[in-house]
Amino acid sequence: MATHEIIGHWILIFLTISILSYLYADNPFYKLAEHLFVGTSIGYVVVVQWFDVIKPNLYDRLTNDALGPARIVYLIPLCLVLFLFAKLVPRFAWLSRISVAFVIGFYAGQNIPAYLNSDLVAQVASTLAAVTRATKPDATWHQMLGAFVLVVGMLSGLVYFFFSRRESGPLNAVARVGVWVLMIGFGASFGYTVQGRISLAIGRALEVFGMNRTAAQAEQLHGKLVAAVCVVVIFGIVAFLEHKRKLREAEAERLAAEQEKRENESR
Amino acid sequence: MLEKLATLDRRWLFLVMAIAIIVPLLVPVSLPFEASPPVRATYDAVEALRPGQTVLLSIDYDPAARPEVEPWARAVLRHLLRRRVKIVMMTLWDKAPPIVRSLINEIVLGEYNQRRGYFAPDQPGGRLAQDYAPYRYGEDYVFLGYKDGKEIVIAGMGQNLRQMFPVAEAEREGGDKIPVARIPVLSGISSLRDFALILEASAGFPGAKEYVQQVVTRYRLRFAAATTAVSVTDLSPYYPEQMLGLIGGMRGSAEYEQLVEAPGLGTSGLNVLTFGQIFVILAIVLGNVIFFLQRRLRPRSSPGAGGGVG
Amino acid sequence: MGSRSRWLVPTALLGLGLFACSLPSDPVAPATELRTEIVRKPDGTAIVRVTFRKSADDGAGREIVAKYQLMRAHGSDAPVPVLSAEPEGASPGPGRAALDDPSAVPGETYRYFVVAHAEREQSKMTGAGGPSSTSRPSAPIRVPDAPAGSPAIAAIGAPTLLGVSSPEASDGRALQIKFRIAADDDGLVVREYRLLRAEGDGPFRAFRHKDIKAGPADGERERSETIAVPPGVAWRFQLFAVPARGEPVAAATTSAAAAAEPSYFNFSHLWLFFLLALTVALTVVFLYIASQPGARLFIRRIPGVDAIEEAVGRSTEMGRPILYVPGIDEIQNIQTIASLLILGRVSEIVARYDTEIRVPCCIPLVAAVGEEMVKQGFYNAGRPDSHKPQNIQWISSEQFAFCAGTNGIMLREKPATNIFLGRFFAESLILAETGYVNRAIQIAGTGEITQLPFFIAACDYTLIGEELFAVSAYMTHEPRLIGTLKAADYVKLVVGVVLLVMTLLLLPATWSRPAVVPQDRAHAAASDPHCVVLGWARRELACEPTKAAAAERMTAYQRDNPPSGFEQFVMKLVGYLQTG
Amino acid sequence: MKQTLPLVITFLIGTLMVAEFFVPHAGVHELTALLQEWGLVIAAAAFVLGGINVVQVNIPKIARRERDWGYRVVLIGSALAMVIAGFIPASVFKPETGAPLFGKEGIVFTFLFDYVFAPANATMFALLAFFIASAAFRAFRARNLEATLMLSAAIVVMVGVIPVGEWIWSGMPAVKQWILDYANNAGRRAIMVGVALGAVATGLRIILGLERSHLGD
Repeated sequence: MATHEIIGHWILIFLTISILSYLYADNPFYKLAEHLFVGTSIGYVVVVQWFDVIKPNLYDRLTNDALGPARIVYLIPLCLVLFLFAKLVPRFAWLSRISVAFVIGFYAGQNIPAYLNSDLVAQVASTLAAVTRATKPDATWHQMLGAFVLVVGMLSGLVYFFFSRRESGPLNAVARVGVWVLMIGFGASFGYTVQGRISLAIGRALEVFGMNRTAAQAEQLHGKLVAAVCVVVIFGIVAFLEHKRKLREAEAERLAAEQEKRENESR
Repeated sequence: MLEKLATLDRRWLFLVMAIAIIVPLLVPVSLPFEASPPVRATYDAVEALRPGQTVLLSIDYDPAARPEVEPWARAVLRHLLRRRVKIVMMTLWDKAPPIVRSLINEIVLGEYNQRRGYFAPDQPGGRLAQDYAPYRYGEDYVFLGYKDGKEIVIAGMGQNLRQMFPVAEAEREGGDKIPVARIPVLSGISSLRDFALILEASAGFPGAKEYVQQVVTRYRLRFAAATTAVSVTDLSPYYPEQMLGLIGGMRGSAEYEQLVEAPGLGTSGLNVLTFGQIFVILAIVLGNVIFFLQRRLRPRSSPGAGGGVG
Repeated sequence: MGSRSRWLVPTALLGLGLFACSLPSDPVAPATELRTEIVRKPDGTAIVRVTFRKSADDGAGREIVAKYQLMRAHGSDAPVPVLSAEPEGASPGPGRAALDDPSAVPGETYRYFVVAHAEREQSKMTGAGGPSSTSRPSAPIRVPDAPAGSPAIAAIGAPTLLGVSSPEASDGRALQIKFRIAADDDGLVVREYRLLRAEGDGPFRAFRHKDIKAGPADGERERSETIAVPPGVAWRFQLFAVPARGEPVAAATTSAAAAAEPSYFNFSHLWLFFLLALTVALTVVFLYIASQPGARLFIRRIPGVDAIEEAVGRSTEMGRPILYVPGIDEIQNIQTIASLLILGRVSEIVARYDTEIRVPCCIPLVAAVGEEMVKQGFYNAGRPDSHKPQNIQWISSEQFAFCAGTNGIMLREKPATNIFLGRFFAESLILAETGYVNRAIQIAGTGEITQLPFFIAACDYTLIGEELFAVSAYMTHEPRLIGTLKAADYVKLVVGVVLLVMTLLLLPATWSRPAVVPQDRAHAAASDPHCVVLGWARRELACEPTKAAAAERMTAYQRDNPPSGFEQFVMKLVGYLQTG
Repeated sequence: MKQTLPLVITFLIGTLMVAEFFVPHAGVHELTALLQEWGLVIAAAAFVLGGINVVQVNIPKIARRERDWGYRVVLIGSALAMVIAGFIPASVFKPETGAPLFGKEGIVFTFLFDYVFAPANATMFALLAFFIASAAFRAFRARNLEATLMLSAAIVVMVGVIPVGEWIWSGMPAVKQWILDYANNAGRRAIMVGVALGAVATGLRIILGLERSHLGD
């Protein structure tokens, strides 16, 4: 492995532990890592956006002679972009509304049939499909129960969202059932999420220890050792700083209390 | 005592969690498990492919989601190579290209073409395709690269793939891009409809859900995806009507690894996962025990956050 | 300023027109220098190999050759190629290439042609596949006789071309060819079907089209295939059945000329169209009701929204800012748009209380629009001077970098109220936990179902799904906006009633039927390669793990108990809705 | 004019996009595809505004030596390093063998990405493993029926996912799957239908110009 890769891996370990130190308390290591992270991410997206979007879709097209006079059409997005920038100049700031109107109108329109199709019609159809499946001769009892729960749950859930329902009334009781169904769904969702989140932490541990590399590489990296050193140093310093901060706060509190006492006495 | 437990400093929980993850990782144990129907269905769909058919493998995750979906991406790539199908790779995530390149380098060029590891023919489990020949860039596989535009790209590919990807990444990093019209793998492929199967490793947006919404339903595509565990509940309404298979998180990846008999990071991670998950269950149980004890002592207190639905 | 808008539209149209006209239409240069040779395979059979120099345009100029196709003419004097000998091949690029014809019949004489199919990169306005060009023929070559004892090659029957028309919901670049497969086609004797096409009265030529597989489809011998063609020209077609080995057989008649006609409405979306029309109609009705003097439209309370004003008040008292996160998605997501609309209302309240609002954004365009919204909110509240543009901040468009930055704001500026509305992903819990530890009042809302449990766990109020979209209208109390909410409400009612009625009508069938052996059908259905394209009934049958027995059982059952008319209707509808 | 033009544009483009779904005619698709590209270009160009915003927010704070100004220097510095490394053409310093120093695929850019950005990103994400434990401990308490249902479903799914679940009772994964397929889907679909209608209502409000605060009322 190249030297820069090994050093890079150590930086990686340092940053990983620095961010994890946030679990203990906000501290200078975390702040450093946070700002480095935000900074590099900004740099990264700017470079990517230029090379992957603006350059091929606008710049290259406007400067590509092979396209001939057809290029003129790309002056329109250029105008829209310039309009957007006009917001920096108060006198022409209103021009940016044209670009905003274009973008919002475009996506608002596009979303309407897309959502209706996949989130409304297809979902109702899937529920009906489950019901038809449950009416088949070879349907199992859990499929039938499932279809029942599906229909009742979906209907009561819809009632929960029904904005025209009064606070008290029979519909409210149905809406309550709807909330139960939603809650079971959320619970299931949470239960599944736990797995995913823990996997992420495992992934970090694997990378820090060099366990996702070949044995030879892992040996060169000394991941476990470096990680242990980082943990001791970073958490040691953070604990020390926290301790000092607590002392300071206690002191400030004491002073404030004394002051208050003195004020009360003088009164 | 109870008061103290009820307002337990959450950092103790963090510490136990860290221990629950690190210790089983360093002292491995393994527990048996079975593949679930949606994972098996995906495996079967790949198994049913005929050599020479073309498959789209969309790698839509970033380094952060690697532990969850990458084990599957590796396993299915090996499986595809073994089936000797043509592979078209692409991504909708700007941070994925380095990942795809490393997948290609390690598995296609490193393992398959060199007949190493999983594909070593002289090993007992060696699983080389019957009509073995090295995979060639452009002819047997291609990486189209990254395209910005999220679900719009997906919708566009449903109509015209080539318009969305006029050029593909070159074989070597930094090389000139190749016009897709000159890539033999893509002959006969003009839109998503022309793929025998569409597979996706998806870690969020844009991902499997957008595929289903934009194109799968519309064009009745054969589509299966591996997603992060979080997205499973989001996607399970689509299985099996719209999606023919669904691999959920590290567990699903581990199951797939088991099916293709290539245990990797998914399998080893799953064991660790078990301990972490048991801890979370214990945390919930502990929280409730404290809650009930407290309520018995002081019936009207209500500790913790008020999770009201509004 | 008026003049600007006057030339904007004509310029756009002119631009589009020029764009369309400037596309090239010449075919590519043909392949040259065809040479043929006989190659003997180990089993003694002979194949013909044709080598040629690739098109001069290949790998150079604006035209790109996508494919080369080998064609052959029977005998030594046929002027035009009859049919492709083999599917297309040869990797594009300059140089020489070779194509094999393994189906050449022993003892016959052929002449070969190579067709170069163009594919343009920049083509936006033409259909799939550019114009192709055919090479000059090779010298005649005789295929050696087969070794003694080889099986004879059986002739196959001819297919029948039934008609050509534009398919349903066509984009104007496709024709549907209806045909009946050859009488003896069982999917093995015939390898595939191929088409030649002629422009108007011109000669028939090869063109690129997708493979038309042999054999009956879904048990039907009458089939149809949709083929992409360039628009604006009338085409005639000739259909061939290509045997596994031997001579292709043409259909007795060629088709009449037909041009691809675009459809102007996709009838498979008719239901959706009705639903949308219903929504629009209801919206109009409620807008009318709302416009009546003294109109009062009732909607239920949404506590999370009522809490916003209270929370702003509390922040003001504590002298700490309000944090508003409009989700992390791009502006194209409707949740982001909804959140930005709410941001306008919230900043109005903030301006009235004369406190400060911090808006970290993940997407620059969202930040740009968000700034407009806040500015407008302050303006509406009559305090345009209090607006500080730098409070609307773009952090980073990377999810977790944004999360880290926003976390930093929460940790160090300690806002007393956090409002998270819009589309959130995994960062939801990090944000909400940090806010919880800071003891801020937290109001969250998203349509992202996976994130809702975390918001519920860590926030004081959570708006679920549709409630998010109602906020902006709810906050204004403006009858017109409430009217649109009402319209959506009644569509919901219709959807619910439809679902309920359909289910109730399906129920009797369940009770009257005996249970048969259960199977893990979900798995079986998904594992069969054909399942996705078949209707539900076929799928269930075709995919049983123990296919033969289960299928037999089900066939027998269905023969004895045919589904009622209503059931059939529902099944059809479901299949249709799921795929439409 | 300043108000009407944006409204007209919103209406026309919005209607076109709705129509695009119902009209299969290729011309409509081409037009919308073109508009789509423009939308992407606008969104990308907004990154320039974003960059200006970052400078506007941070530089004055650094100049005034506000609290934590040093970290802001780090932020601006690392962003600049990344941008400069990415924009210098690869040809500027290209060794005989191996990757170039600069450019998007250069050593500097990939180093910063691989060893600073990527690990920080993944670790930030991994914090969730810890937060989820504290959220579970604190919020998943059987306070009322709703909360009890939520926590029971969560526990069943969690147990069903891990191999131990199968070991306790072989039917556990099936129960988990049933909850996911039916109980979970019922709520989910109700939300999805609601969201769809909310999206349609919001979309209509915008297209019809009822909601126009984004255009300056």
